[in-house]
Amino acid sequence: MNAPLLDVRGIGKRFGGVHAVRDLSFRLEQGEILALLGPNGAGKTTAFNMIAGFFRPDGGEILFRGRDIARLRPWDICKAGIARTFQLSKPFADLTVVENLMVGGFARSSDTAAIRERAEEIADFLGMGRQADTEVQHLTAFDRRKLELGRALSTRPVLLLMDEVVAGATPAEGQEMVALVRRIRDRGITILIVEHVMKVVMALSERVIVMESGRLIADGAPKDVVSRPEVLKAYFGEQYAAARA
Amino acid sequence: MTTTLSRRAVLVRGALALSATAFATGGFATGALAQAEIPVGWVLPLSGGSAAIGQQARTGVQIAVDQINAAGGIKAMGGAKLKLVFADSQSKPDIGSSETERLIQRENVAVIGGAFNSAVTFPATELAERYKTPWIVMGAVKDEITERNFKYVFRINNKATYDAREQLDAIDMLKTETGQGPKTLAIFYEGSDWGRSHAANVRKLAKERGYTLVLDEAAPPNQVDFSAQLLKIRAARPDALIAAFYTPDHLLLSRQLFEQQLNLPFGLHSVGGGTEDPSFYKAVSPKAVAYYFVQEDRQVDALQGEPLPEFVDVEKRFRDTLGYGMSAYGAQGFSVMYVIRDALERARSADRQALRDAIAATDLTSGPAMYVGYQRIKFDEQGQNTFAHGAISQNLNGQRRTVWPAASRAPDTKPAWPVPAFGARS
Amino acid sequence: MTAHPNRLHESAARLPAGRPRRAAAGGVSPAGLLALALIGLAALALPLVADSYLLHSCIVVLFFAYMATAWNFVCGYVGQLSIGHAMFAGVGGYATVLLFTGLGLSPWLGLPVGGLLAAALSVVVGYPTFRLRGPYFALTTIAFAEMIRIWVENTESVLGIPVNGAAGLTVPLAGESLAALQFNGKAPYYYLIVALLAGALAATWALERSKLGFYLKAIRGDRDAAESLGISPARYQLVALAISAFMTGIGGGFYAQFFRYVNAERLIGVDLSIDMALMSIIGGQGTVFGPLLGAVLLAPLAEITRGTLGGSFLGLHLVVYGIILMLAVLYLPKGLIAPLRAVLARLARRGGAR
Amino acid sequence: MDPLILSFALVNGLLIGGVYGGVALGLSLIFGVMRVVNFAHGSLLMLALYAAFWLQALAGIDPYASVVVTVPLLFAVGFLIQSVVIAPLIRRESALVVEPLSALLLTAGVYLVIDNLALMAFGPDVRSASSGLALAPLMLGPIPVNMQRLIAFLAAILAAVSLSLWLRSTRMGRAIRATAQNRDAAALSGIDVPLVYAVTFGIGAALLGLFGSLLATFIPITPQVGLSFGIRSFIVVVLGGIGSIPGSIVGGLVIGVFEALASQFVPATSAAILSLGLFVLILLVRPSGLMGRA
Repeated sequence: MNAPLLDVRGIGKRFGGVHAVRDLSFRLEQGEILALLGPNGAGKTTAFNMIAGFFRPDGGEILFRGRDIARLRPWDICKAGIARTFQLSKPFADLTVVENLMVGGFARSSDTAAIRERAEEIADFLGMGRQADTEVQHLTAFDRRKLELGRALSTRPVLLLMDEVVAGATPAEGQEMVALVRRIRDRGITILIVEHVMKVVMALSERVIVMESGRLIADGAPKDVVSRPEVLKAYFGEQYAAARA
Repeated sequence: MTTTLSRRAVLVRGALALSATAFATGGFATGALAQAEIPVGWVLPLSGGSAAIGQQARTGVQIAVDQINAAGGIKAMGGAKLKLVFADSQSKPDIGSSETERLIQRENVAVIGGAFNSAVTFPATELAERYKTPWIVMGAVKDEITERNFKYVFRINNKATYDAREQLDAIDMLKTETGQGPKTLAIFYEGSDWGRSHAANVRKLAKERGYTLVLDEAAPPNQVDFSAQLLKIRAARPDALIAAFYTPDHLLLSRQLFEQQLNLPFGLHSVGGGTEDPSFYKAVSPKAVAYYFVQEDRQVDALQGEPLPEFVDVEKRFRDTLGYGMSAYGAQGFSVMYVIRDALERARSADRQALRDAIAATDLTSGPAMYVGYQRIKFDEQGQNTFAHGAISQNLNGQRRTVWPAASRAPDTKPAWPVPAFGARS
Repeated sequence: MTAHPNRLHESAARLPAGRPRRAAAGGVSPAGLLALALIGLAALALPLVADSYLLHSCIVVLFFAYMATAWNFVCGYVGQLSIGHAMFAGVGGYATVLLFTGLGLSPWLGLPVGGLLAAALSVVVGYPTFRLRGPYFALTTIAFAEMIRIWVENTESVLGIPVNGAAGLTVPLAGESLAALQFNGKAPYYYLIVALLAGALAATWALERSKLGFYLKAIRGDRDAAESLGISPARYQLVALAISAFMTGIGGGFYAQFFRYVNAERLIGVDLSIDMALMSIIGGQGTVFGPLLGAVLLAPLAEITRGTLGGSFLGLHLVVYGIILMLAVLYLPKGLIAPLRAVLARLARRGGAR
Repeated sequence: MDPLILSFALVNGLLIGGVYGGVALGLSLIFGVMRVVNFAHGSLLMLALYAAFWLQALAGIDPYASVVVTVPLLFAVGFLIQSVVIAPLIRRESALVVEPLSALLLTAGVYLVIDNLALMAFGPDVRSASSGLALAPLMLGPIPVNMQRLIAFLAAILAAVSLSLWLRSTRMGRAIRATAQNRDAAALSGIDVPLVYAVTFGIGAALLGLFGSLLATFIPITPQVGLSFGIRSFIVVVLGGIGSIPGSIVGGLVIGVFEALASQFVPATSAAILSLGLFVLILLVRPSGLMGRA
C-alpha cells in the first residue's frame, strides 16, 4: 500500500491559554475528497492554517508525501504542492482575472507567455473566459470565489485545501461550485475541505472527519458519521435535531 | 552664448524647445539689455527656514535700488535704471543653482548678489564663474567661497574664520583693558553647517589663546526645550559662553537662561545669527538679553554721529516695510547695491566682463556703500574684501552698543565686564 | 512517491482551451511605438535647440522623473510608502564624491558603486522594516533616513573618511573631462539623465511583465493570498527595494556630478523623499509612466511659481502641491495617468474604427 | 556625573515629557478611532500657537485666558478637516479595501497647505507670547523649575484623565469607543459614524488648541514649529501604544526622560538619533507599544 498523501500526526496549537487544537491526527489518501467538519470554535480553521503553513504547530508533524512540512512557511508549502483558498476570498483587486491567475504560475515556471496561456485556460475552465481582462474589483462575489479557486489551481497543486466552498452562494451557484470541485478532483488533485454546509459535504466527499474542542471525534463515510451520537451531540446537536423535528 | 542672445533667438529657441518637449518652464527672457534698464539678479532664501533673512536682505536691496534710481540711475550710462530680479533658493543648493542659471540665461542679469546660505552660494557662484558673470557674495561666510582662484566671485563680508577671531579678540581686548576675564569657555551651537563650522573655528582659536573649553555641545535646529543643555552648562561652570543659533533656537535659549538665572560671569557671546535678527528683539524680553555680546555683521550704531541721508532713509523705510529695525543682512544687501552702482559708473557698461573688471578694481572708503560699517571695501585677487570686519556689541540699557573694535566704540559706551549677576541686576 | 509537481503539467494541458490565444496584453501598438519613437527623438534633439537654462531646467525635471521612477519601482508596485528614499540618494551621492576625491575613482565607476552601496543599505534597512505595513512602514523609513541625516551632519570624519559634517562635500573641478564626468556644457548631463531615465523606465516596463512585478502586485493586493501562492513577501520586497535603492543611489551620484556639491540636509533630507513620493503618487504609482508624468507636471510647477512670483508669496507652490495631492488622493487614486490613459485609449479606438 | 544634576535632568525630562504626551493625545485618539495617521498634527498645534499669539498681540488676551477661544477654534478646524477633506475618502473606502496610506497622504496635503498658508499669512518671523501671570520659578534646591512648563505638565495629566473619563461616561464618548472597535457594527446599531468621526477629529484638534495656549508662554512660534512637535508626537504615540490615552502620557514621559538623561552624556544631536532609534526598535519589537495590548 502506498503511503498516504498527507499524514497529520499529533499536531497541536495553543493561543495564550486556549488550546485550539490538541493532538490531531488524520490521513488523506491520493485522489480523495476529505471534508473536515465541526462546530464553530472546534479548531478546524486553526488546523487548516497549520497545514497551509500560516500557523506553526506547537508539536507533532505533518507529512506530505513523506516529508515533514510542519514548520515550513506558506510559500514553501505552496512550492511543495499544496494550494489553499481563503474563507473570505482575497483576490488582488486591482489586477485583472487573468493577471490574478498568472501570479501562482510563477511558482512553477518563469516563462511569462506560457503562464499567461495557462491562466487563460484556467479562466475558461472556471467559465470566466469572457471576463479575462476585467479587473477583479468589478466581479460579483461568486465570481471572486471561483477566481480564488482558480488562483489556487494556478500553482499546480497536488493537494488543494479549501476553506468553505459555497459560503454565501445561492443554491444554483453552490451546485456550479460543487461541479467545479468534482472536475478538479477528476484531474487528479486531492482535496481537503473545511465546510459547514451538509449538503455540500454529502455531495462531494467520500470521507468526513469531525472535530470538536480541538480534538478529532469521528472519521468515516458521511452517512455513517452523521448518524453517530457523539457527532450529533457535538455538532448537529440542537440544530440538526430541530431541523428534523 | 551668454549675453549675446537676442530676444528673437531666445523666442525661436524657446518655441522650438516647447514643441519638442511640450512643457514650459519659467518666464522667457525679458529681452536683451535694454538701454534704460540694467537687470541685477539676487538669489536669496525667500521661503523655507531662512525666509526671514531673505526678506530682510531683499528689503535692503530694494531700498538701495529705489534710492539709486530716484537719484538719477547710473549717470555714466545716461541715467540707466537698475532693475531687480529676485530668485528664491529655498535654502536648497540645487534650486539655487537652477535659479542662478535662470538669472544668467533668461533674465540676462549683469551681476548677481546673494545667496546667504553657504551651501547655496558655494555651487551657485561656481556657475557664475563658468558663465563669466560677476557675483557679489552677501551673508555666506564659508571660507572656501573666496579661496578658489575665481575671477568673477567677490565677497564684501567676513569669512567664517574672521567671526571666531573677532569674538576672541574682543574678549582678549576686554581682558587687557580690565585685567580680568574668562579662563574657561563653553561653546553651544546649532548642529548644521553654520554652527558647526563656527564651533570648529572657536575650538582651534581658543586652544591657541590658552582658554580651556569646558563644554562643546551641538543641538539640532528647532528645539523645544533646552533644559537638559542648560543643566550641562550649569554643571560645566564656564566663565563665558559662546553661542551660535538661529532666531527660534536663540529665543528659546535666551528665555530659558533668563528663567533659570544661569550666571555666566563673563557673559554670553553670540555670533550673530538670532541675536542679529531684529525680529528676535521684538520677541524677547529686553531683560533676557541684557549684557549680551553680539558679533555683528554691521555697525549696529551706524546712525550715531552724522549719518548720510541715505542711511536715515534706509533705516526708516526698512522699519516701515518689515515692522522692525535694520538687520545685518538688510544692511549688507544695501551696501552691495551701492558697490554695484559704483562699479557700473566706472565701467560705463553693463557688459559682464567690463563690470567684473570694475568690481575687481573697487576701492571705496566713503559713501552709502559704507553703511554696513567697513572703513574700506577693496577686494583681493580671490575676491575677498580684506577690510571686512564685524563689530562686537554689548547690550547696554536695552541698546546694542559697539564695544569692539575699540576705534568704533562711542565715548559714552562703557562695557560691563564682568557682567552683573542676575541677582544684582535692577 | 510517484506524484511530482511536474505531473501536473500534464493535467494542466488537459484543461480545455476555449479560445484562441490572444495577443499578449500590454503589448505596445504600432501607433504607440511610433509615438514613443517620436518623443524619444524629440528628447534627443532638444540640446540642439535649447539654451542652457532650458536644458538645465529639463535636466532637473528629468532628474526628478528618474528619482520618482526609482521610488515607484518598489513603493508603487508593492503599495508601501517610503518617505526615506533620500537616504539611498545620499549614500550614492556621497560615495561617488568620496570615491573620486579619496581614491581617484572615476564617477563612471563611482555611480554604480554608490548604487550598490545604497542597495546594501536598503537590505539592512528593509529587512526589519518590511514587516511593517502602511503608516508604520512610512514612519520607520522617515526615522531611518533622519537618523542617517543627523549622523552625517554631525560627523566630520569616520574611519579616516572625511564626511565633512553639515558643510557637505564638493566635487573638485577637473575641467572638461569625460573620465571625471565633468563637462562645461549641459548637453552631456542631459544625455546622461535621459539615458538613466530611459533605463529606469525600461526596468519598470520589464518589471510589469516579470515574475517580480506580478509578485509585488500580489503582495500589494493581499499579503496572505500572495504567501499562499508561493511568494515570500520579505524576499521579493527586498529584491525590489534593493533594485530601487540601486537606481536611487545612482541618481544621488548624478546629482553630485551635476551640481558638484552634496550636503546631507538636501540629499538625505525629508524634502527630497517627499518629492519623490508625491510626484510618483500624483502621477500614478504602480505604472510605468506615472512618475514621469508627475515629475513633468510638478517640477516645472514649482519652477514657474518661483520664476513668475519671484518669491512674493512665500511657499505658494507648496500650497498648490498640497491641494493637488489632496485632490489626487480623493478623486484620482490611480494618479493623473489614469484619465490620460482612458483618453488615449478612446482616441486609439476611434482611430482604429476609422 | 553629579547625582544632583541627574536628578534635575529627570525632573526636566518628566515635565517636558508630560508636555510631549499631552500634545500627542489628539494624534493617538484620532488614530485609535479612525486609523488615520494625522500628518497635519504639528500644523494644527502651530495654528493654535499663532491663535494664542495673535489674541495677545491684537486683543491683549493673556495666553492662559485664550484657551476659551483656541479650544473651540481648533475643534472647529478639526471638525472641518474631517468632514470636508477626509470624509470623502472614508465614504469611498467603505465600498473598497481600506487603505490607511491614502489617509496619511491626505493629511500630508493638509500639512503642506496649512504650514505654507501660515508662512504666507504670518510671515517667517519668530514670535513669542508671554503670560501676564508673573510666575516666579519654583526653586527646587539651587535649580529653578519653570512654572509655565509645570502648568502644561499638569494640564497634560488632567487632559488625559478627563478624556478617558469622558470617553467612558458620556453618550458621545461611548459612541466613539464603539466606533473605534467596529465601525460597521456601530453604524448598524444606529451610531452616526460620520458625526462621531468629525467629533473625534475635532477633539483631537481641540486638545492641541489647549496646548497651543499653554505652550505659547514658553515656546518660540514660527510657521515651522509644528514639525518639531509633529515628529516627536509620532514617536510618543508609537512608544505608548497607538490609540492608548494613558499610553500617550507614558510614552511622552519615557521619551522626555530618555532624552533629558541621554543629553547629559551625549550631545543633543546624538540623543536625537537615539530617540529615533528607540522609535524604530519599539515598532519592530513591540509594535503595540509599551501600554498597548499585545
